[in-house]
Parts: sequence; C-alpha cells; structure tokens
Amino acid sequence: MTRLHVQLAAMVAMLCLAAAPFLLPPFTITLMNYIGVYSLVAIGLALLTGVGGIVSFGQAAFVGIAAYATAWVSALNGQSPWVGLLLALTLTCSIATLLGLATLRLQGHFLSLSTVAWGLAIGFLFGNVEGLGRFNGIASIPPISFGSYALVSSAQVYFLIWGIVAAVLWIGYNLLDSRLGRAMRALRGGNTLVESLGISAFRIKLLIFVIAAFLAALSGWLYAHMSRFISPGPFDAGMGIEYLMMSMVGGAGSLLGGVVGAAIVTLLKNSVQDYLPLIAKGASGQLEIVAFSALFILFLQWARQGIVPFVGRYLPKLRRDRPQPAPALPRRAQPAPGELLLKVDGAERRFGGLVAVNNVSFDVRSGEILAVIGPNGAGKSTMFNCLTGALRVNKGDIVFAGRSITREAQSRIAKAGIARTFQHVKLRPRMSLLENVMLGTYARTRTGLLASALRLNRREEASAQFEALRQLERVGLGDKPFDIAGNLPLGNQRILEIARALAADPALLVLDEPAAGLRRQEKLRLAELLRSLRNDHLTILIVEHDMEFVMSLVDRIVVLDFGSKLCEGDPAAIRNDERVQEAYLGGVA
Amino acid sequence: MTSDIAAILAIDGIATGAVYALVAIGTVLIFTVTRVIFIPFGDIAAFTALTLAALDAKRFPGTGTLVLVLACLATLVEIISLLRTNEPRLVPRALLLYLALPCAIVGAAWIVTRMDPPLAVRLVLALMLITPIAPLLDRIVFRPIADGTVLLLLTVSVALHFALVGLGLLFFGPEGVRTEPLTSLSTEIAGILISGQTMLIVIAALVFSGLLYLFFDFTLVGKSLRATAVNRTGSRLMGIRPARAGTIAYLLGSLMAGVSGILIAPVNTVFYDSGFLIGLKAFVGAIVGGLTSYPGAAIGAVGVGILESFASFESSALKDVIVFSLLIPILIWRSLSSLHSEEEIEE
Amino acid sequence: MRRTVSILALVAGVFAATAAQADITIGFVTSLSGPGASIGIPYGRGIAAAYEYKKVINGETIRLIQLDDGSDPSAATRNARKLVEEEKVDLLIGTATAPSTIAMAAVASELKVPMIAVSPIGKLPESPEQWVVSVPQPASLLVKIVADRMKRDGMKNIGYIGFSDAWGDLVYNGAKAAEATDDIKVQTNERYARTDTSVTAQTLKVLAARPDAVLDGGSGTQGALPLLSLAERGFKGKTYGTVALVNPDFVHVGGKAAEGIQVSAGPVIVAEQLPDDHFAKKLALDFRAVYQKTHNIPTTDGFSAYSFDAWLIFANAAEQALKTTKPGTSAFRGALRDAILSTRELPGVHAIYNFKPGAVTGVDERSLVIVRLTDGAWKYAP
Amino acid sequence: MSPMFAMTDVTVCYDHVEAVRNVSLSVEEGQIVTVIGPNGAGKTTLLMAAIGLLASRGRISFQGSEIGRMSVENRVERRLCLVPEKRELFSDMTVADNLLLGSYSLRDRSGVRQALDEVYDRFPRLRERQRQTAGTLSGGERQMLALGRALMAKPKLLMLDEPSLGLAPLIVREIFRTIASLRDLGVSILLVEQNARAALETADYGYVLETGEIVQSGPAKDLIHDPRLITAYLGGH
Repeated sequence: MTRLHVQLAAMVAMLCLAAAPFLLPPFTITLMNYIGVYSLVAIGLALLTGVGGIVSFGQAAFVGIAAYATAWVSALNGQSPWVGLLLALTLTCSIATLLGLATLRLQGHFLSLSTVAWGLAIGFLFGNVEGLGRFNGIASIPPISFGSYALVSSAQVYFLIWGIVAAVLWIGYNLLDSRLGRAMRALRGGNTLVESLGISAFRIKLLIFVIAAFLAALSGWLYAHMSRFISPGPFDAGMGIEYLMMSMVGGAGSLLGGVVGAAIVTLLKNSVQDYLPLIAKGASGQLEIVAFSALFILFLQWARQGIVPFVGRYLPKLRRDRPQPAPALPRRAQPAPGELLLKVDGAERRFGGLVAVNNVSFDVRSGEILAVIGPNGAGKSTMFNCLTGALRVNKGDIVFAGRSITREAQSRIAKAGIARTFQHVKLRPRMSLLENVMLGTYARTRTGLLASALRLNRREEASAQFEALRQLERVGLGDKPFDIAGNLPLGNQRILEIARALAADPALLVLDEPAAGLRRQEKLRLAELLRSLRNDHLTILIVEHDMEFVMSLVDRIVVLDFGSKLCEGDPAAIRNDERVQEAYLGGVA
Repeated sequence: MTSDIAAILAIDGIATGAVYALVAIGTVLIFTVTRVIFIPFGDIAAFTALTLAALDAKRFPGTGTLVLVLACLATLVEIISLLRTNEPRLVPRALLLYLALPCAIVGAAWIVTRMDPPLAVRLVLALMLITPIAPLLDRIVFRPIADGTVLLLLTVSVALHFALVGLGLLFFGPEGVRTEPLTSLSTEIAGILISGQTMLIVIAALVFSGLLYLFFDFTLVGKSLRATAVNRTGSRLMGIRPARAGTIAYLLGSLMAGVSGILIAPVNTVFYDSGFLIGLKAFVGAIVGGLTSYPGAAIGAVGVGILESFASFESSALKDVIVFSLLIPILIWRSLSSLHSEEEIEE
Repeated sequence: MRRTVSILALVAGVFAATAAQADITIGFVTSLSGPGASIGIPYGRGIAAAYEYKKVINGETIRLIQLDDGSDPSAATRNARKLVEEEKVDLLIGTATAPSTIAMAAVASELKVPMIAVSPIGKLPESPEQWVVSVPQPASLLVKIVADRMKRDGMKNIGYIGFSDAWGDLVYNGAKAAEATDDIKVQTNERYARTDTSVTAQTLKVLAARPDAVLDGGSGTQGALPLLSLAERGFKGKTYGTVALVNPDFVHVGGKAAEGIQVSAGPVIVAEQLPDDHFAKKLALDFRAVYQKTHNIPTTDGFSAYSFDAWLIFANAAEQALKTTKPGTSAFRGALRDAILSTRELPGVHAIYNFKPGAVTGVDERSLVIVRLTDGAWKYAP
Repeated sequence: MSPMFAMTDVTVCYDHVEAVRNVSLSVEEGQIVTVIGPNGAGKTTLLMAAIGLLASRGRISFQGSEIGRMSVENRVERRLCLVPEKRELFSDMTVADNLLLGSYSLRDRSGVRQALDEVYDRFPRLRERQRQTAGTLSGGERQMLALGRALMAKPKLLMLDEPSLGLAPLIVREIFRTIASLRDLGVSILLVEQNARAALETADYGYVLETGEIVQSGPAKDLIHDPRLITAYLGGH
C-alpha cells in the first residue's frame, strides 16, 4: 500500500460521507450527527490518552463549558452563534490551560484522578450557576447560520459537522507526522526520555491537553446548536467516561479510532435499545445499561487495543520510500579539542539520610573518552542523572561549555549539547528506527504548531529524515530504517539510542552502561564505533562495568566508591591502583 | 456559625466520614492487591442496605437472584478456562466453590426469610449474601484481564459500576429504603447529643481498620496479600496464588463495604444508585492516603465527611463542587510527596 | 471511515424494514433508569394502564412504542427524533424529568409533531407554531395552592429545603412567586442532592432562620430526609410539600416525622374520599381499577395518573382529528394538534383540561386539593 | 535412575515465534548445571518455561513426576525455585518480610525461624538491613536478598537466571562462591549465565544454547577448553 492508496481511500470515504444525506433515512443522519459531534471529543482523547498517555475522564466538562458559553451568548444574549464559537473556544482553552498548569505535573494515575476531580466539580457547577438555567437548562438556542441560511434540520447540520470532523482528522494526522507530533508520541516513554531529547515534557503535555480541550469545545459548540437545548446532564461524569470508552473502543492512539469508537458506541446503544425489548420484555429499560456495560466489558476483555489497530494488523503495510538527500540541518559549533568541556565541582546529592554522591569533582576535556567506574551503589547513576538534569545536586556546581547547568531543566541541558543514553533502554518500541532517531533532531528543528498542522513543514522534515538516516548508517543500522524499534535485539537497541543521541548533534555524549547485555562481538563493534566518534572529535562520558571494554577504549577513568571519588587516572594507573583493586576489581582484571 | 452548630456539623461529618472510611479501606485493599480501583464498592454498600431492608420487610432480597446469576456465570467462565488449560480434574472444585457455595448461601437465605428471624440473624444474612458478589465479579470480569494496565482495569471497573446500577434498579426498584436503627441509645457529650448509631459507625470504622492493620502486619496471609500487591510475578515465584489473594481481598473488601451499608441504612435513605457518590467520596479519601495507606485512607475519608458537612452548611448546592475541587490540591500534594520515593528507586 | 458508513447503511436498512404500517402510532418516552426512574417507572405503568383502558379510537387501533431516556436529555432528544423520523409517530408523550421534556418538546416543534408533556416544562419552546402542551399542574400552581393553605394556617416565615435539581428549582421559584400574593416570606433556599447521606447542615440553616413552617421541595422517598432531620433537631412547626412527595415509600421512610405534612395534590390521590359529585371521582376509580388489572398492584402515586390524563387528552383529540384526516400523515398530525389545542372542559383524573394556543398548561385551581398525611395515610383536607 | 530434573523436547513459543526449540537437558541430584549462550538465545525463556511462567510443549519432569502443565505455584510447592533475572523483590516491604515470604510455600512452619537465621549467617549484610525496605538496597544486596529468599523455600532445585548481571566483579565472585557452597548443602542448581567463564568454572556440566537450540553440551571442564567456545564467549584475559 502506498500513500496514493491511502489518499484514494480517504477520497472514497469523503464521497460516501457526502452522499449519505441523499441516500439514508433522516434518523440515520441524526445518529451520524451525534457520531460526528462525539467523534471530535474522542479524537481529542485519542491524542491525549492514546498518544500522550494522559488519561482524562473529564472531557465532558470541556464540552459543557463550550456548550454553555455559546448558549449563553446566543440564546440568552441574542448574539450570533459565531460569536458563541469564539467565546466557547477561548473560554474552554483558557480554562484548560489553567487546569493544565495546575495538574499536568502530577505523576501517573494521580493525573487521571485529577481529571475525575475537575470533571465532576465542573459538571456539578453547570446546574448551580445562576443565570445558566440551573437544572432546567437553556432552551431555544438558535441554529448556526451562514448569512440567512440557517442549519436547522439534521441533514443541513450534517455537512458542517462532518466537514469539521474531516478537517480535524487531516490536521491531526499532519500534526502527528511532525516534530511536535513525534514529541507527543514520545511522552509515554516517560519524562526523563522526553526531556533528554531537549523537549520540555510539560509544555508538550500542556499543548496536547489544550488541543484536546479545543476539540471538545468544538464538539460542545456543535452540540449546543444541533440539539438547540442544553442542560447539565450530557456533560456530567458519566458522559466523560463514555467519551473515554469511545476512544478506547476505537483504539486509543488512533485518530480514526476516535470516529470509529464514537460510531460503535452510539450505534451499539441505539441497537441495544432496539433489540433488547425483543429479548427481555418489561425490564428492558433497566437492562439497557447492563447490556451496554456488559458488551463494553467483553470488548475490553477480548480486544484491548481497540478496533482500528486490530483491523490495521490485517491491512497491508504502508510502503515508504527511503529518505532522499536533503539540505543538512544546522550544526552546533563544536569546542576545540582539549578545551575544558565539563567541570563537576564538589557535587553532592542526598536521598534522605543517604549520601549518594559525596563531594565529587572531575573534568571532561573536549575530544576524550572518560569512563566512570565503581561498584554497584557507588553513585554512578546518580552522578549521571545530576549531570543530565534528571536530578538536582544538593551542593556543588556543574559547568558545561563555560556555563553553569547546576539549576537548569533537563531539556535545556539537552539543548545545550549533552545527549545521553540510558542504562535501561528507553526507546519508543512502536515507532520505526528512523522516527526514533528523528526524535533526536527535535532541538535542531523549528516548525511550530500551525505550520505542522497545515503540512507546511515538508522541507524541514526531509532534512530531519535525511539526518536521521545518516546517523543510522553511521552506527550500522541503516539498512532497514522503517523497521519497528521494539523488534530489534537489545544490543541493537542500545546502538539505536546512540544514533538518536548523535542526531541531536551533541558536544558531549553520555553513555550509561552501553555494553551491558551485549555479545562479545557486539562489544567489539561498539568499541569500534565509539573510537570512530572520538576521531570525529566527539567527547564521550561513559559508565561501564566491563573492564576489558573500558580499559581498551577510554583515555581516562574516574573511580567512585560509596559516593566519593576514589581516584582518577589513565587505564594503566587505575588497573594498578591498590585501592581500586580492593574496592572493586578484586584482582579479576 | 456558633460553636454548637460547628460541633453538630463536625459530629455529623465524622459519622458520614466513618462510613466513607470503611469503603475507602476496602478500595485501598483491592487496589493494592489487584491494582483494580474498584468503584463498585459504593454499590456493594448500597446493595447491603437494600438487602437488609428487604429482609426486614420479610421479602426475599433481589441480591439472592443476583448472586445466583453471577455464580452461574462465574462457574461457566471458570470451567471454560479450566478446559482451555487442560485441567478438567479441577472442575469439581470449581463447581463447589463457584456454584455450590453461593447457592448454599442463597438457599439458606431463602429458608430463613420464611421464618421471621431476629435482627442479628438478618444482619449476618445480609452480609453473607453480599460478600460473594465482588469475588464472583472478580472471577468473571477482572481475572481475564488481570495483567492489564491500571487504566484498563479502572475503565472496566467504571463500566461494571454502570452495569451494577442497572441490575440494582432491576432487583431493588427505584425507591429508597431506610432500616430500623440498630440502637436507640444516645448520649450527651459536652452538651451535644450524639446518637448511638453515630457512635456505632465510628466504633465499627475503628475496629475494622484496626483488625485490618493487624492482619496485614502480623500474619503470613496478610503479608502474602501485600506481596501480591507489590510484585505479582515475584509472589507467584514464592508460591502465592494471585487469584486466591485477590479473592481474599475482595471478600474482605466486600465485608467492609457491607458493614458500612448496614451502618448507613438506618441514618439515610439508600437507593439502588446511592453507591456511586459514596464510592467516589470514599475514593477521594483513599487518594489522600495515596491509594496505599489504610490509616491515610481512613483519615482522608473522615476529612471528606467533615468537609462535606461544613460545605453543605455554607452552600448546600455547591457542596460537591467544593469537595471534588479540593481533590486537586490534595493530588498535587500527594504527587509531590511521592516524587521523592520514585527518585530513590532509580538509585 | 468507509467502514463506518457501510455499517450505517446496514443499520439504516434494518430500520427501514421495521417501520411498520399501523393505524395510530404513539411514541412514549420515559425514564426507566437514572435519577428520574422513581417517577419514570410510574409514568410507564400509567401509560400501560391507559392503553388497556382505550386501545381503539373510532375503529383505528393504536400502536404504542415506549423508549427509555435514562433521565438524560440527550437521549430524550435522540429518542424523540427516532420515534418521529423512523417510526413516524403521530404523537409524542413524555418524559419523567423537566430537562428531558424540554429537550423533547424542542424536537416536537422542529419536526411538527404534537406532544403531550407529562412533566412540567415551564415555558414553550420558541417556535412559530405551538405543538406542545403539558398535563401536570405547573409548579407555581402547586405551590400557590400550598401557599394559600399556609396563609389560611397563619404561617408567615417559611423555610425552604429542596432538591438540587430542576424540580427543586421549580418549587422554589413557585414559592418566591407566591410571596407577592400570599403574604408569606421564604427565608431560606437550602438544597440537597437525591443521593446525599445527610442534610444536617441544611437543616441547621433552615432552623437558624426560625421559620413557622417548612416547605419541602423534594420528591419521592428522599423527600422525607429533611423531615426526619427536622424532627431530630426538634422542629415543631408545620410542614408542607407538593404532590411529588406522594408515594408509599415516602410514608414508610418518613414515619412519624412526616405525619401531618400537607401537600397539594391532584384529586386522584384521594379518589375514594372525594365527594360523589367531584368531577374526578368516577374516572379516578376507573383508572385505579384498570391499573390494578394491568399491573396487579394498586396505584399509589400521582404520576401514573398524568400519563392516564395525557392519554385521555390524546383520545379526545384523535376522535376529532380522525373525522377529517388519516393517521400517519402530516395532515393528521396537524389536525391532532389543532384538536388538542381546542380541548374544552375535558375531565381527567387530575384536572379539567382547557387548552388554548399560547399556553402550555390547561389546568386551573380545580386540579388541586390539599391532602394531609394522617396515621400513615393521605387524607382529603378541604 | 532417571535424573531429578529433565526437560525433554521442550518448545516455547513467544508471539508466534519459537524462542526455544526442542531443547532437552537434565540435572542430576546435587549437580550444578549451567546453560550459557549469547543474549537472545532463549536462556531466560527456557527457565520461565521450567518454572511455568511461560507455557511450553514437550515434557518437563521433576523428581519422577511430570510437571509441564502444573501452575507456577504447584511447582514451587514441590520445591522447584527460580531466582529470576529481574530479581522480582517486594521492593516496598522489609528485607525480613521478603525472606519470610520466601517460606510461604512450606507447609511445615517449624523450621522457618532457623532457616531465617541461616540466611542471615550466610549474608550478614542482610541481617544489618533487615528493617530496611528491599527497594533501598544496592544491586549486590538485592541479589543476595533474592538468593536468600529462594533459599527460605528450602529448594531441591534452584534455578538462577543471570545472577551476575550488572554486578561489580567483586560481588560477582562472592555470588559464585555462594552458589558453589550451596551444592555442598545438597541443593541442585540450574544456572543460566552470560558470564560463561565464571559459570563453567563453577558448574559440573554445561549446555550451550544458541538461537533457541542446544548446540553443544558436555562436562564443564571440557567446555572451558573448547576452542570454539573460547572465541565465541570466553575471550582472552
């Protein structure tokens, strides 16, 4: 399957949609309107939950804010629904921004729970605010109109709703296929990963949160003018959960899944209502919700990934062309060889009473490979995390390329030119090798939200793709750039992390146990690669246990023990140091 | 607000909070052992009250039918899974545990309802009828997806709640019930009248949380439950069966929810759908304890009760808005205080 | 997306096939689940009894389709559209909660189908023509009658405590409106949710206002909660309420605390105690009999009777409309609407109905009597 | 006499891929048997199948009975224990509780107290840290705890998955010393290791697993001098 096929399929789908009102009975069109309106929220959730990993139970509240805003403007104050749209979008997005600022730093399921909290609180609010019709709601909301042409009937609103849905899908897929989209897709890999690529995880989360709220607002605006009556009910916690169900049924993470999920849930509810009375006469009303919930539970038990990913497995793979040469991305001015690049001065880090790093100082000079070794628990990883900003030192100073990074955020340190790999490999297993490496180019590219959404980023994308391919080739993984990263053996995953780090064009490469779990031959190849990088004047800082690997590769070694620096010197000196022998090597090496 | 009113509100809040606390402790228990945020505990509590009311009215409670239906489903699911793993020799055991045992309880209830039993017997019967529900639901709904993410489990749990509300309406009808008070005693402390029922609620909450604490810290079974919570694979390698640990947790949790249902039934009208808000507020309390600490959950739940009591005095219409809005600062505080331990794990 | 469309086409095909040909088709929506269920279920039973009471009009059989809206206005809207667009109903009747009823009414006006609302809807949807009428006594009238009684009983300061939902709003607004004419003063506006476990705080605030009497704006069983709480705190004043409280579980749960409460209610509630010359007596007894026959339980609430009256109004109008038009056509719907809007002095079990264009309700003070709860039973208190 | 533990023609599928194919191996009473091989050869998969965490085809017998279809818990009750590569400790619980839970599968609780003391004597560091939670331990201490916890179950056959992974050379030596001393207590051991040299130096018998299949086997002292193995895994010093 090629791009052309996909475009063709989209065209056919659009045509079918456009023809629907002329072929299908009116109630089906009414149902499709609901599906379209719900889809918008579900697409937002697919982005927020499936892509970004932020599970929100509160989207119905955003829909409600927008619906009430536009109802207040148009029904109570007699303004045009278009003014209502403006207010709905600005109000919802501002509230989402405030909520996001307050809650998006929360960890794990605390974040989801906070969405339950504000979802419920806002939901209860609708019925209790004076001037919004309280529990009776607001009636007589005018229809949307273009000049004097009012969209009153189902078939008339239909085109507006599905036009918006199609546009949102197009924009959504464009966005996901941009540098911002890749950053969003990386969010589920955890803050440390995202930040290490020079991406501010918080800002990306906020962006994705506001986008989801924006889509919910759009849905709320359409809902208010479609049903022409609103009351608190459709925006309560139950509906928030239903939206989540839609996006999960369709396949969290798939935008199209949002539409499919909305369709399935809506149609399922409708057919449960139609067919249940035939089976259980008399008690059908009570059993509707039971049947619906039971079907939903069964669905989650059997197809957890959702429909679209499930169907996608049986579709032919999208064939992609190898990236073509393109203008190079801008490069960083590298420091002169031998220049002082990194200076750690009296670093100290405590966890409660435990001093993990105690008054450690060392220098790294441009163009050298420096190893940090020491027994387990000596504080190597903590030291590394302090260097890269994942942790803050309690005392001491870290200077990189002449500027103090002691208090800098992780993403800013990454941007300054420190790229790292992880002891426990942090890749996006579902993304291709190429996309994983392209993540590394985030800080070297510029395209903003609007340009990404409208697909105006093609030149820069081509450059980033070509750069990523170049780095893959450099580390020896260039032959299958579109393979899925999760399918690589562990050894190659570590190499892939190095390629990603190189794509950031770093001044200092920080490697955390790169040889762990590698076969002997692979270790030899890795050492070869690192030597060649040194020849290209890249500076490398490495933590490693394998003495053979370290001794034959590095220029200098720093030995840590119980959080303190034991000694420092060239490999030969370290090998013969008695303290090192006693604390660490135990006469093996 | 005078100090008198404040005292009355505080006592009222503590009593409500104690009810939430029992449910909150059950929620924490299930979450730690099975990673399921079991929203339907509120429903279990409400169903207990409705069951007791039916027994009081000498009617056979709908819970009986519910248990029978669930028992049949669970047996079916269990037998299918046994046949799939090629262990037909375990089928008789499954029949005994999942079918015979619940049926025996329902049968006993059916016989006893025709004999006009005293209150104590009715209480025990209500609890016995209610406790199999959650373990059976666990077998039917959660065990097939036990390895899923917390989110998947949570979503299923929410769906299950909706199903239970529907079943509740079917079995108990739309009207609410209120049962006879367990005690008519009351006492006066510092000029404030405190009903025996309120004292009973608080005492029950204290006793049950205390027993649970002892169970977890001083028995091997309790520790094995905690171990399952911390590391499933690890506990299996020790020979601990996660499914059995889950069942024990569900039984204990249902018992807690059941007791809270019995305690609220005389002081408040309970409907088939009263469970949701009870469950949610208990859940807010549980979060105060980070979903892991029992004392934390109990304190949090009582806090929610008191907050709710004062909030409804200030602005009764906005009281739920106030309660749920306050969750956000609590979450931020929890999140910040748990950040530290996450860092430590990284070494 | 293509897939979605094909599924839709399939579903649509099924729908087209099920839209059967019947004589007169009535679409009835009620809340069989959700918070409105305790009212919605009696509505459903009432309509079933009414259907038994009169199945054929002028030789035309009636087809009744019932849908559940789960107390959700969105679902009510969807149901109404489904009934009109798919089942081609001639008339809509529904539903249990005020927001859902308003939502349905908007659809009825848009699609030009007459609708008889069984819940109070306050005001008409904006529409060039009127398509909707409402059966129940408006809350303002319900409260007005109670306020008149309060005045007669010499009450001045009134405490209000009611549900934090649409019903609570309606009763409160009614009481505020009665302040002008009945010379009473509503001192508090306390609210509680139907699912609340305690109203102690609200009760304390009501008591702090030192009212002579308390007006209970709750409904059903949970309407007893403030009465219980007031009794517990030693409130000695009179209590008042509306017909929404009239159900057996309220009496059971309220016990002693609810004793003596006076509510305004439709005459059907105390059918047996009515004087023989009362317009509702015979009809109400007929209704009770047919209800007993249909459901094998006695009727005890006022809600099922609204459905019954809605049916009577429809039957009366249909007789007129059938003279000139055929069911299933837009002409019939129009004629039915005109007939409904020209209903004159039609007795029901709740009221004598007189509809006219521009007014949503068609009842007057004859539709309400005051009943008092005495020894666990509702007693006619003229 | 049949061996105490034997896998015969065992095949394990992982996502439709045969990660282990027709593997047969056996452990005699009181032996240390090692399986060496490169990363991704299927060593961990093999142990997971042996304990029952992964389903397998073929026969697995232990002390004369077929256990291939039994649940993990039933196998553990028969005193077949695994120390997995990821250790799988109860990180939020204390060292003492971790050890105590090691004895969960024992019906006879009388010897538990003594077994605990024995573990503390073997690993004095654990005694010092018995009130600390397992999550706060260093890598070496965690491995000691994992070993100690397995010993609390009084295993007849102990399976160790990469016990030296990620540990400093000094601690690696201590771990292998402990393994050797267990044999003297009569515990049979199935050891999976990447650190081939150390493993073969400790073991009696060795198997080489490559891409899911056994490609070579023999007494450990022979394998260690095999030229092919030296170039592939052992390397020069």
